[in-house]
Amino acid sequence: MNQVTNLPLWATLLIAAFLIIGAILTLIGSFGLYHLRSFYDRIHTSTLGTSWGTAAIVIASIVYFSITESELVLHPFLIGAFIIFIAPVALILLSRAALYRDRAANNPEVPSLKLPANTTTTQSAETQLTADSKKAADT
Amino acid sequence: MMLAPEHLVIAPILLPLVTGALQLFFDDRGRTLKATLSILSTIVLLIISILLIRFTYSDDHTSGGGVVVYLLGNWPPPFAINLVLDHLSAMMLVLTATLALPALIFSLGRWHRAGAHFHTLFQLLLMGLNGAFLTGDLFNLFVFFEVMLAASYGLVLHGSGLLRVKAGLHYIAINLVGSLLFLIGVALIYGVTGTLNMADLALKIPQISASHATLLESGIAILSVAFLIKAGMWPLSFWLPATYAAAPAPSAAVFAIMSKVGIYVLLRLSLLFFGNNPDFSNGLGAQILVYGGLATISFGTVGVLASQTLGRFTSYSVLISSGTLLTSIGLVQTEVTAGALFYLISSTLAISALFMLIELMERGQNVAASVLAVTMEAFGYEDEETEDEEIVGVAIPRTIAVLGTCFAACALLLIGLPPLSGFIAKFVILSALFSPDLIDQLTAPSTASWWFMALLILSGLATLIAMVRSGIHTFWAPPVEATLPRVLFIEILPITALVGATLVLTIQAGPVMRFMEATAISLHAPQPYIEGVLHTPPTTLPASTESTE
Amino acid sequence: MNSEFLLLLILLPFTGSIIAALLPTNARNTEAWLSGGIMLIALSITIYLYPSIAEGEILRHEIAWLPEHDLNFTLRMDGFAWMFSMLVTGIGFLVVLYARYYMSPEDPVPRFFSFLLAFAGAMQGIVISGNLILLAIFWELTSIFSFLLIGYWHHNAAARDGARMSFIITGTGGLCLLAGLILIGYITGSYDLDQVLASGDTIRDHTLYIPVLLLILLGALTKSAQFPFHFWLPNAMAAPTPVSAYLHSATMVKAGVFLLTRLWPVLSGTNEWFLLLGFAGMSSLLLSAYFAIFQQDLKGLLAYSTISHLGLITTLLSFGSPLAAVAAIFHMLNHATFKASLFMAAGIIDHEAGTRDMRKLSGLFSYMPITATLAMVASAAMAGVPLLNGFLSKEMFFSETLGQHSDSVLDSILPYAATIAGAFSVTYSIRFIHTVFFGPKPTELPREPHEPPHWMRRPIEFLVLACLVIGIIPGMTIGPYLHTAVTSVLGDYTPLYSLAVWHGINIPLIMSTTALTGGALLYLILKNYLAHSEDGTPGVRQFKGQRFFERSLVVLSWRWARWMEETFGTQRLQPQIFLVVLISFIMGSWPFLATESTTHLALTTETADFTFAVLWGIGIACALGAAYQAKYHRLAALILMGGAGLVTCVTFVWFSAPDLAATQLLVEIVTTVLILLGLRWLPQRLEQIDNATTLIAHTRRIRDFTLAICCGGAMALLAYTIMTSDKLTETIADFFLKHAYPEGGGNNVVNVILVDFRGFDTFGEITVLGIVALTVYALLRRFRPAPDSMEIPEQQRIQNEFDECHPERQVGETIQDYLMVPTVLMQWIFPFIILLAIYFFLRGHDLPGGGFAAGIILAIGLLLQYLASGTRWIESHLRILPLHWIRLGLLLAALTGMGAWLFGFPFLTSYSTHLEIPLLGTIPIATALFFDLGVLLLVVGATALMLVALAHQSIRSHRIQASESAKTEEER
Amino acid sequence: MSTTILLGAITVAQIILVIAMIFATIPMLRGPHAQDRILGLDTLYSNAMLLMLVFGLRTSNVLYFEIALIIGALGFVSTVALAKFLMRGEVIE
Amino acid sequence: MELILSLGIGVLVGSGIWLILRPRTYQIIIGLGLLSYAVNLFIFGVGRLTIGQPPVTQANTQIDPAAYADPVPQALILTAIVIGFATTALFLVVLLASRGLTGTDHVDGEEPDR
Amino acid sequence: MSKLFPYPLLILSLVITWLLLTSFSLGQFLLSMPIAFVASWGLVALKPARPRFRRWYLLPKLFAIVFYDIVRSNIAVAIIILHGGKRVGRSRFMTIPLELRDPIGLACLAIIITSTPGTAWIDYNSSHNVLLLHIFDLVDEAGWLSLIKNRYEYLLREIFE
Repeated sequence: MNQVTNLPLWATLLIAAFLIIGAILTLIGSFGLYHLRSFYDRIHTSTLGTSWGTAAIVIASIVYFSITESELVLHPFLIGAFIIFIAPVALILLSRAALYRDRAANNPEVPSLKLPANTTTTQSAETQLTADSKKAADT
Repeated sequence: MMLAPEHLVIAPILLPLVTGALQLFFDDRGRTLKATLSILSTIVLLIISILLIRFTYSDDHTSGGGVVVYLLGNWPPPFAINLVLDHLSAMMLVLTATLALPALIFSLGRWHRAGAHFHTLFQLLLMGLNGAFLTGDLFNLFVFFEVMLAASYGLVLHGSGLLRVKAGLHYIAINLVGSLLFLIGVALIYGVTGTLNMADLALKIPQISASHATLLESGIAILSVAFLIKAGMWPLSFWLPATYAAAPAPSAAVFAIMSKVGIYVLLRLSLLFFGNNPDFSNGLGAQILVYGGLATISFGTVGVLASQTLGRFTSYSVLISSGTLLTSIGLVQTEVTAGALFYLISSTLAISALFMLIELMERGQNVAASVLAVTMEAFGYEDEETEDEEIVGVAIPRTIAVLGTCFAACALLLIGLPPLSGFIAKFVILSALFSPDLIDQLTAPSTASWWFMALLILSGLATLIAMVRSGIHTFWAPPVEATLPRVLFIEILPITALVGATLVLTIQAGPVMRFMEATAISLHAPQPYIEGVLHTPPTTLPASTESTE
Repeated sequence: MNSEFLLLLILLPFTGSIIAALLPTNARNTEAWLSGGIMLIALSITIYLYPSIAEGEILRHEIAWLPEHDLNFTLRMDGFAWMFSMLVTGIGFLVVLYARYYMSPEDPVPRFFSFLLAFAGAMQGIVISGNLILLAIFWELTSIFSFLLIGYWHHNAAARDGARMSFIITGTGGLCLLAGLILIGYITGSYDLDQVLASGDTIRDHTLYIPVLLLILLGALTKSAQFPFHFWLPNAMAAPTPVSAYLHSATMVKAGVFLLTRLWPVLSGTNEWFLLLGFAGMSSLLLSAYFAIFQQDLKGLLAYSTISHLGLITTLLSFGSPLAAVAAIFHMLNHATFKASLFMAAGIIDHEAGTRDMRKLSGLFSYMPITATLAMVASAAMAGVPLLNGFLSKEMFFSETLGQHSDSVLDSILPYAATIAGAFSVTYSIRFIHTVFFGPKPTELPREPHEPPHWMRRPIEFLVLACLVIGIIPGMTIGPYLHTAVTSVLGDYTPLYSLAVWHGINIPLIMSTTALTGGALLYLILKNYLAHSEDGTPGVRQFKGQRFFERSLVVLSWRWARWMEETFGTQRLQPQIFLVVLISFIMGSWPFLATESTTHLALTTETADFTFAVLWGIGIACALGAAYQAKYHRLAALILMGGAGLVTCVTFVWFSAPDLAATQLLVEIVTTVLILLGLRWLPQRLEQIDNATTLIAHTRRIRDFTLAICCGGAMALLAYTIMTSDKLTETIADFFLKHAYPEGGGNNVVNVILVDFRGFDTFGEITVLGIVALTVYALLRRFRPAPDSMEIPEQQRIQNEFDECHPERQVGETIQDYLMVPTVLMQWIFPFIILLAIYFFLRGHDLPGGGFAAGIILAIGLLLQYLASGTRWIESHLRILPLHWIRLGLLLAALTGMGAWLFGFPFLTSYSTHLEIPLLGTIPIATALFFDLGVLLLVVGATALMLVALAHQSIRSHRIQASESAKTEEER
Repeated sequence: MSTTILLGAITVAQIILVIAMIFATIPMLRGPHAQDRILGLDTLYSNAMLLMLVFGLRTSNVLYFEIALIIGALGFVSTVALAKFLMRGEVIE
Repeated sequence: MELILSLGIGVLVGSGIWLILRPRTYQIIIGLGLLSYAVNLFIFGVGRLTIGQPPVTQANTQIDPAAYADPVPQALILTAIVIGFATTALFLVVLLASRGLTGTDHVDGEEPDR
Repeated sequence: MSKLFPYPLLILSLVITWLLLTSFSLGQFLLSMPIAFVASWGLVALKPARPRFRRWYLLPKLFAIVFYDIVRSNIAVAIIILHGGKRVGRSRFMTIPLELRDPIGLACLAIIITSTPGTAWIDYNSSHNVLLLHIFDLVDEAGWLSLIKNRYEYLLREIFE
């Protein structure tokens, strides 16, 4: 099971540090997910893992494999790049959907739609139509 | 191409596949072309199957005594997959092609227009069936089961409609569970033997260590549940009547052989794995087959009587046929097996013909009427037309006459009345059960044999009652003109062809039975099969062959 | 030489039958000529064969059919068979002649004559078959053709019912007979008649004698319409009269007694034989004679009288004495002659007067004196009046009843019963004659009766003449022939008997006289009652055999069957799955329970890794959560299933299966999207509404829960046992590992297995995928959503309304805003996903990846675009033809495999090499790569086809909805 | 020495990550809303990806990266589909 | 390790079987999904568990089969996964069709009598 | 040329990606060209708007800023969570009017905002060009406004418009 080969100490420390940092950031993020009450707060926490959590571990593996394979292994970098570019897509879509649902459920936490123009109709259609939509909550 | 005839072994799998794939190149407007392609391919398939059955007759092809082995990928056995052609598989191939061609021709009447990709699905079903019959590898068998099942799902649902979808849902659900069981079984067997090749398994199973033996038994037990579901053993068979009855006629006609695939595998594997084990015939496995089979016959009998529509009736006949075969397998006697094989062919042909026939019959009348016919009788509404004292017969239109004759033929086949092969089949099984040779051994026929005989006769009786009931209501109940269905020649032709095939089977009963007996003997003594598979060398490069000579 | 004529005897009628069936409908004369000719030829052949038969020779003709099972086409004719053969052909000829005039010109006679000839052939077959199984075959054939003949006028409900009943009863009997004959074969070791006849003692002493006897009697008694199976015969009278005259006097019903006589040497002589047969025969004799008196239908009377006379024969056979057997054989002959003529006479009356109801008929003598005279002679024969043939055999019967047969009640009442039955037969005979021909002129006849065409009368004349001649000078006429028949049955036991008319005054004569006077007196008493009474026997009129039969058939074959089907079967899915699971559970765990050796469950915790344990804690939680949520929170269940899948995937990585992990993950993504696509069409499920918990539902849940736990536990145990059991030293995997690179040309053994070693599996697997895609496509083309999910989803409605409320916004802008940024990103990711797919594809042979993974990646890339931009937009920009991919993939895979043929190798033999390409270095090239490309193409096509077909439903249903709402507005 | 440190760090990182996964699972199970569950799944995916990266370090095997890569590049697809389902009631319009 | 995995398989099987015995088509499809995970893991377990030894060989080296995980079950699972995916998709579509035609998502196509 | 390779930058990044995936060798480079070309088809077929990089030299600056901000907010958010997240009323929504209209620019902004813990892109209203954000720790609304407007939007507008 122990296939970890010998490395120079500095590298070991560097790798270990990055690993632990990444893991801890991820843990904090996930803990927040569990701990925080509001969905919109949770969104922020999950980003911890996908930003620096990932970055730290990716760096750790780059360093590790670059030394063990004795060539620059940038392979894991791609993972980071993908995550950076892609994580927003999911989050943006999800948070907007959550916003819609909260509005539909008349959740006071979220801002109702305020549009600068025609304030007369801002008796928001989304909130207006919520009476019958409650059942759609949480499919 | 020095190995050209050898490659014929894989043709029953590849030919339908290529045909099916080619048909995808034409859209619905090219239906005529698709149909032509299908027919041609199926005819070629039939010819190839017949050639293959001749292969197994002549022994000069291989050393294995009529066993032809095809090493896929040219890897030495038993590591990779190989196809094995022996008496039994060749016979099943011929049967498949024999059923497929009429069903296909029948479908040209109208069914192939009922939905998309009928021909492709049909060809791929053939591929699945042929593959399941030919393969010599347990996991590959799973794959071909799935090919066959997937295509059958498509064909059951062909034409859509409430009834089909409802039945199809159950069918798929049960078979998905069955597939999972199959996988568990195969995994266990691989886990304790380290091989998947059937012939190799036959060698490895007797040598298995004691700690692994229970696991192996468990694996085989779970595996056989999967096959029993397909074979339709009671109480795993409730999906079958609904599905077969709901399937479009040409699909149902080919499905007649699908339940036989389960039977085929049980027959092949039980004898291959335990054929050399004298305790097998008294073992639990054989007992389950015997009594399960008897229960299946009984249930089929009950169902045959209770059916309101001919479709369900025919589907229950499938169960009777399955039950008969299961019991015969479970009895583990060469003679009975031979009889059962004859019965298999005869009943499959009859059921297939009947599935197509009832579609034509029900086309003339609305289905509600035939349901009513039975219920009317049940609730004692007498026909109030006894005033009809005119002593002049009614001329029967030719269509009705032909349909009626075919129906009568199917009835005779299923009931087991002479002169058609259904009678011979039942007689052969019974006479093997009560073989005069047994007297010398001073062994009385077993209880199971008595039950088997009683149930065979009872099931025939039930079929008789049910078929006479519906036959009379369809063909004799007045007025004939009103129920005259529109039937095309190409729809009657396949039915008559199948009935004709049973006639041939009857007249040629002697030679056919000799083939069946040879098959049964080779099944019960699988040594040539095993050696044939394991000792087939891979093909070497033509150049290097020369150098070695 | 002569033996080949036997074959002709069988073949002629059947050939004739086929020819007759093919003749045109109106060819009445041709048909008659054909049938008559055939009967005549057969008759001549039979006559021609007599000399050799008379010498005691037994003609045999054998054609091998199924020699292994001792079933051969053996024909055998001895004296008894010859006698019956004469009956079959002779009376057959007369019936054809009669039928020519009887059948109306409008009748479709080809069918009639065809069936009649076929029946004659089958009957002939019974008579001369020399193999028991062959006999059974012809036996059933007679049942079949008699069914068709009785049902000839099938527009008539009575004919249908009668035909059905006779078929069901005789068919059943036939099946029993077959079983009995097979048992005889089992006992004697042969089905050959000669051999069987030679082993009478073996059979009688065998333990299986009783079952054999019962089965054979069932066959014979049903066929001969003996009590308690007699009731089908009166109902069979719905048949045309020629049929009745042939089948129900001379042939079909005689088959039963024929068989009993045939097997008499081997079966008779035991107490069981006497009791069973004697009871059946006596009851038939007595009861049917009594019933016959009260019939109002001419043919009904004759039918019951037939049963009664056959009962007489059966009783005679039951005695087991050779003399009785002689009498039986003699009576068979006599009955055939007078009964056939009587049936024909009844047919003439029916034909001419238009009715067979004896209440309407009377005084016909003046209209048809010749027919009346003939009928009178025939019925006198039936009544047993001296100087007619009936008297002779009846006299023999009476004398036989006096003998001692066995020590039983039956034995002692026999003579009395016989006398009473004789009296009854006199009564109904007188009634037949008196009612029909004498008395006042008829008033309510449908037409004016007169003599029939004289050729129609000829058969009767001939038969009546026979009655007279035999009755007056039996010894000179029938004597030698009867003797031939009798000796062939009895052989050495042939007794001395005399066929004289006058034996002096003895007890039988007294019995005869008593019967004659008693019968006449009885008629006088009953005459007035009978003239107006209802049809049927008083007292048991309500109790109709037919009704009873129908009722019991309905109850047995319908009510009970339905009940059993419902009890032992089910149409619902849940019990089916329950049974499947339960049975697999039992079968799978049985070996463990059956063996004593408890599997070692050494709980080794030391290797348990904390991380892994926690991981599976998560997996278990997800699985349980999914199970819990699947009913009311579908989305939650789906998400949780994703969680379980992820854990599975990590497990694969953990235990060195990167390929599996990748595939599992990709498949899971696609599955999730697929299910989501489907979720839209499922109905709302609300916890509060259908959370009804009845007691049954509760029990069922507990039951299911128990089974689930049991199975889970069993699987866990099974898994643990096999994972911890000793690793095998030698598996096929070793070969794969060793040869993957040197011969398969790839380092990733899993992939080499998939595309090379076991490429055939993959081949099948992609076929499955293709098939499923096609099916999905075909099914969805016809898809119609349920009404309540047809509308556009609520979310879209709300969002669109919001857009409508705001003049500065256009409808659909919300979704545009929503998707704007993601769309940009997803579009730009697309090329990278393609790149990734290519990467995974190319490296598959050496490293984890391969065609399947690449295909799914590509499909996911496409899916993303659909997600981002919507179906319509994408399909206007990107024309993907999934079907094209599927067919190309299938063909490419197949062609790659077939490529090996060119080099003389089997299908799928791969070739791999390492190409030296300048600058690029060595590149491994394997033909398997092309195969894998086929896989890729198919996977992309199939996955895309399924996803797209499902996605299209939204558009379609909107369209359907739009068109429907437009329609409703138009209607307004 | 360095091996021990590294191994220790890897083990610790694995344990931490798997605990993070637990925290991600709880919202999946608990909800209360669908969006919370989806977010939990998304987080679980990225945590699992990191776990695999670390696992790659532990076994010193590059092969496992591809799995991480697939999760990284395509794992979001289910989240996207689920989110769109919430927002629009159907996944592909 | 083996114990944990077996427990996991057991729970997956239990949940799956519970679900496929339920009356709603959706429950069945989720149940089948869970069951196929379980079966795949089971097949996997049959090859015995090995850590860090993926069956990817090094070119041109002497190969010791014991140093690699058993590749056969892996290949079998890959096939099984694909087939499982295909049939699940089909089942899904059929259940949708059934739902569309019958109006209910009950497995028998009709609501049971209450 | 531009018809065949409408997105040169894409090709370039595809090639780089390929090399990262495999190895930096001449052979792989040669191989990567056709592969990148094939892959870029996917985008070509979709015909998205071509990005116009007007001042691409500002990109590194943007990267640096974002990198720095991510690190900073990572720490900030982590601390808040570890403190138990008790900041009543400090996690709020805020609207930001935008001037940036280029989709790709907006996408970049979205990436930046979302990747940074503490800020989340919730909604964008195209008819008013208003952005709805959710800020985890909103103490100084004006500060956040200027952060987004001046730090990111300004740079992005410089680059893309």
